[in-house]
Amino acid sequence: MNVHEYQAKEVWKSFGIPVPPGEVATTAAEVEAIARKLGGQVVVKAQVHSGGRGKAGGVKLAANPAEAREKAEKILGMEIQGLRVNKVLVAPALDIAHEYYLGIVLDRKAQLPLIMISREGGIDIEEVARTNPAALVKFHFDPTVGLRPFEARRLALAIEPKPEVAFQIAAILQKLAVAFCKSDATLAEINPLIKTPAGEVLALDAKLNVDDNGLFRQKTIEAMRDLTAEHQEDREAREVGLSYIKLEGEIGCVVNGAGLAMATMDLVKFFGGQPANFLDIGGSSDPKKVVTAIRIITRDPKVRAILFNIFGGITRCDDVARGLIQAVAETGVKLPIVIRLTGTNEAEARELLKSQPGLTPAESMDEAVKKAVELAQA
Amino acid sequence: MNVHEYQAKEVWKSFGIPVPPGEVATTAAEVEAIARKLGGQVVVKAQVHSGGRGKAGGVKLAANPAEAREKAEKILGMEIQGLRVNKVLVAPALDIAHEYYLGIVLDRKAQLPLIMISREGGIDIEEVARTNPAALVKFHFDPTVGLRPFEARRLALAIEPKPEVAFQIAAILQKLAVAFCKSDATLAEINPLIKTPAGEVLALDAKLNVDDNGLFRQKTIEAMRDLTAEHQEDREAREVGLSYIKLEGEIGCVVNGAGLAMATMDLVKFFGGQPANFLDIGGSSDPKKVVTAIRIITRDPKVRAILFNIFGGITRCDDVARGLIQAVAETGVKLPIVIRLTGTNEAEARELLKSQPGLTPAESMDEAVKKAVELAQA
Amino acid sequence: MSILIDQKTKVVVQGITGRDGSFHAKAMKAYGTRVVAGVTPGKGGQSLEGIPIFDSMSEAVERTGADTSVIYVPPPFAADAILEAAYSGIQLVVAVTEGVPTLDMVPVLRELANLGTRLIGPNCPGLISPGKSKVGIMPADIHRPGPVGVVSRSGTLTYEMVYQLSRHDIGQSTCIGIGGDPLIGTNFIDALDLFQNDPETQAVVMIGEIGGTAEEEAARFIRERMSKPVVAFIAGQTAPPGKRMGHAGAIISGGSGTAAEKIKALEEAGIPVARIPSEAGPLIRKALGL
Amino acid sequence: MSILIDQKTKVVVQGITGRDGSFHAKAMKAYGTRVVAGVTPGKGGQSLEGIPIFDSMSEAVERTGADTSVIYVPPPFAADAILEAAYSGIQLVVAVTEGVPTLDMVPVLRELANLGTRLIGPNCPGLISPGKSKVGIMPADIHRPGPVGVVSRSGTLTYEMVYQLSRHDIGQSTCIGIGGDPLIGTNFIDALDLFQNDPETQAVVMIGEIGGTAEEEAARFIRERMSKPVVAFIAGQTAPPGKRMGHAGAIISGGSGTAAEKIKALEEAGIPVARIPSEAGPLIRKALGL
Repeated sequence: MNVHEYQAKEVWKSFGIPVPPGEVATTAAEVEAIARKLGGQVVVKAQVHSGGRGKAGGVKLAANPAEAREKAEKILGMEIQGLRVNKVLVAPALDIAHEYYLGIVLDRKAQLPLIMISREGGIDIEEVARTNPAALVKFHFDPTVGLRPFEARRLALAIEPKPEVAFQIAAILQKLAVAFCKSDATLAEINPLIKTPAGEVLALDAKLNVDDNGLFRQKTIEAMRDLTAEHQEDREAREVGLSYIKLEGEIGCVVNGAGLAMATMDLVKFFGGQPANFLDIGGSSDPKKVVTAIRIITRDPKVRAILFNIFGGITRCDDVARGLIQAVAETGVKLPIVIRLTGTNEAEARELLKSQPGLTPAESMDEAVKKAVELAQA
Repeated sequence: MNVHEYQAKEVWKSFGIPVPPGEVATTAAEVEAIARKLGGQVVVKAQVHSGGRGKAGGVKLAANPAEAREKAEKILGMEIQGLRVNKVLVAPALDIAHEYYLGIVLDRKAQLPLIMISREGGIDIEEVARTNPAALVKFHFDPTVGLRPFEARRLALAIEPKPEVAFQIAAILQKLAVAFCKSDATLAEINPLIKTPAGEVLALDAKLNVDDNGLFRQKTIEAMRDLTAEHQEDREAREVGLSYIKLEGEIGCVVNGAGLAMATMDLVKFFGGQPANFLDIGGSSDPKKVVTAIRIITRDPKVRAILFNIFGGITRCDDVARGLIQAVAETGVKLPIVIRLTGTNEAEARELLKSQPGLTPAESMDEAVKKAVELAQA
Repeated sequence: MSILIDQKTKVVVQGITGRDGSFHAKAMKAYGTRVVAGVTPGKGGQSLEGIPIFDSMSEAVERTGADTSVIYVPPPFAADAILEAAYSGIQLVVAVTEGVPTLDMVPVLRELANLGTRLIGPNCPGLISPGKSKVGIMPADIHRPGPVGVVSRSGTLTYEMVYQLSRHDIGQSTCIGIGGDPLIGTNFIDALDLFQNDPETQAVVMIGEIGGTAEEEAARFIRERMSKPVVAFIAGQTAPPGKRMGHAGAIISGGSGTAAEKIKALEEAGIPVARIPSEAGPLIRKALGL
Repeated sequence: MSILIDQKTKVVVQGITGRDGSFHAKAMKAYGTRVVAGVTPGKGGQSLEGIPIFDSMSEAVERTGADTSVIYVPPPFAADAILEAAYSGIQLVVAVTEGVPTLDMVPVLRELANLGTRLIGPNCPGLISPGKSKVGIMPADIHRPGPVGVVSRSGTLTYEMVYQLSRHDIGQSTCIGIGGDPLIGTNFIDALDLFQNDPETQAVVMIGEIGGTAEEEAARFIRERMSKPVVAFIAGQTAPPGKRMGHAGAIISGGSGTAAEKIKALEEAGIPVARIPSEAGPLIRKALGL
């Protein structure tokens, strides 16, 4: 799960990481009022779950409250990578003496969190990693013991020679490590971490991705979920426990299991079609999932055919068949449906679907995909 | 540092360990009011830093508020092991179906906290350890990872076969382990932990000793210090950083270092005297410590002579000499003083003390102790 | 022979009284797996179709001599269940549970390494040595005994691949689903190494997917250390970058971990890669010289 | 020869700019100890009487080749300083700091064991190999080079015992104060083992005190494993039970750890126990056959 910059900054604050003041707004009038309260130059920042906000024109400087309002009018409602901007963060424009990068990600190979910090911040850190790898300092830490003070100091001194500044960075890095672990994060990033001309260090930005598997114990973060920042389909899918990702093709896919779902998409393309989506109904066979899946897929006007590829294991084929019958009845879907069901309770499923009109059965995955491509192109 | 039972129960509560209701009182009238509020039978328990409260008559059952008042009048003001009872805890008298023992201490040898639990609680656990060692279940845990749920369950099942009761004990044991670590405890004990006839488990008693070295980060516990529960000398000594323990002899000892202080006491006894105290002025040589030491020692009417045994290392002999001169001036002490100073700045100290009347110098520890014993018996 | 489990393997089911645990305990027993015990704290003394249930793993292991456990407990309790199994002396722990918090696995994996306990998963279908023993949730009837080892990050895609093999009369020595989570106990290389050292296994099918660099590392291992032929398949060629594809593990992070890169690494190591699942059977037949 | 430190030992002083650190850095240097570096975070680039100061231990070790550190940092930071020394490659860490929270030492001791780093202390006077090197806070001039090893839980009592030895013309190979805290890095047995294996050491004086069972364990070790004579002294014969005598370690808990028990265990192991400090010199002379 992603949270917005302003929400991640609340998390930073709760762990003692210094952040600049600032308030979030949903209208230009609110932005003007906040800018007046803050005084001086402000920055208006789009709050949207997407990178590249700056390049897309979603971050603007304003010299006064009136200009802040003007800029906010442009940013609010704009689309960045397909996502509408509904909120902006208004914060004082700070003088910056230097920009650093602090980040923590999970390293699958080392099976530990990996700290990455750099003296070069405020820019794309992957660019730094490519062009100047020596500028990126890396360190694994053990969440059970945390990042130790001496380790944090040593890391900070590697990117900032002045001790009085480095030890501020060290303290922030230790807190960021705690925040990462206590928030079940998969990514915690401050880019840039800035030094002001007065030598004060603070987090000008905040990025926090949280492990969905940890959300059951992250009530505060779970409550930050911004339903307006999600596509409707994403929300519906999440609510019934589907994994769904919209794509640009014409064949709607309903599959059980992420690997099989991806392999099905690949096979659609192999046989000359384009998948309209990734969709994994998961391990249980609640008919509601199938109904929701059909509803989401049929909402996409590009879809010309629907392909079921179910390999029953935990999932029982007859449950999927029942869901399909119910979905057809409820949604009145008229699209051609190709259905391949194998595995647990396969025979019962066939029996159920025998009398259902408009279905094209298939024996194998190859056959099913080929038929779906044909039907979509008919 | 010790805290009272009612304070330790507050600590338990803050870590989620269930404790019975109850309130603390300093007068019999308050006790009556609390007993009325609680209703039914109550127990009135002396709050004093000493074991064996029950045997000493410091814990009494009362059938009604009037009887609670009566019992409180007897307990408040009584002395248990030389300590006056100023406070009592008033709590409902609960029906008890079973009494268990839970304790955690630091095991020096294993260098880990040691959990000790027993199905036999409510009695002296050292007695259980002697007479029925099999009834005592022991387990070391690592504070970095804490006591794991499966470990807690296994331990609890070893003293209680019924899972629904054992898992309550397991949860309490896990919380007690957290409380031990987060409180810098050296001992955390629930004796008895009780099961009510309804099958509910809760901590009927609470004992918590905290590592003095950890108090700088235990502000809540430090604030629980009960100055009225300490002897005046103990408080004065603690405030200037002396280690002081009153004994029954006639020779007051002022020594630097705990080992040397004990060896000095032993030598006093070896040469036929009795030490009046253990006193370690510690490593620094603040003259105020020496002044306080003399003040505390001369308050004891049994003292007939004072013995200084200082081996200068970090402690500088001239500083001790200055403190001694100041102490004599301020307290007007008339007792004979034997002084042995060796080590850092010894010559300067001799020079300073040359003109001080009433001092008996000694070259060695043996000589100093012998002279002190002679003077005390003169 | 087979790897990790066979007809002598004695299995304890952790979370045996839950919906999945009881269903699969029965299914495993029906397949012939020696399910000797179940554990659900608080349900000790009960039994499930003759399988005795205990309150703790230590009791279950002491009483039955179980050497392998399979875990169906809910995600918040899975890490503790894995450690309970390891500290009770279990040699092989199979964690089926999906949704275990990633950071819970960090200390678990380190402790298991210290204890010398092997973990499969979490978030995996388990493993099966056809005709001998099944420890997991896969549909048993698609499997045939034979000479091909199968190792995979996926669940149902593994079934599909096994189905393709069995259709081509290619039986399996052991099929392992290692799980799709970012942090897992047994990786491709561990499984490949076991297959390389198993006399019965003559070839291996490896099924990867986008995300991470496990397949690239496996490619290097196969080239440098394996004499047996390996055929690979990689799912997610059409996956757009940066999207989460159901498995926490299937994230393409910053240009690395794409299917194209993985296929390139495998082919450069001389490993045939099936373009589509139905190509795997013929490729394996060829590798086996059939 | 001597144990643990000699004229080649290169010492870094952690907390060198503090009151105690700077005083004792100078004193050690004056004694002839090779004090090659100091560390105080934030004071890197400065120097103290020619001793260069660094911001971190890793920098100090890399630049000077120090192999031993002595710690004077305040108690809240002592555990971190010990680990910093260990992870920077230091072989011997001497923690003088008094007042380190006991539970801070639990993970430190385990990690040091994993790293193979030896710790003396905390809450100890350090150690001295007379005429060669002093790493600690003891008054140097009471020591004489010679054949007797000294190991003690106390500070000033050790000075008194050394003073008694030197008065009897008995020099010392190395004197170690292991510290009086409940959890310490090097115990009596560790030190006795080192003395047993040191060719220069011909006899050992062991100075114990009430609390714990370290002396009893040492008695068993001496009987079973040592060929060299040992003379002991135990402080606290007049201490009342249950009272804290200055050291956190000196608590008599429930009837065990009394001076009488310790003396009994030592005498039963054939170890002469000095009744008073001034008896130690004659007993050692006798043990050495002088």
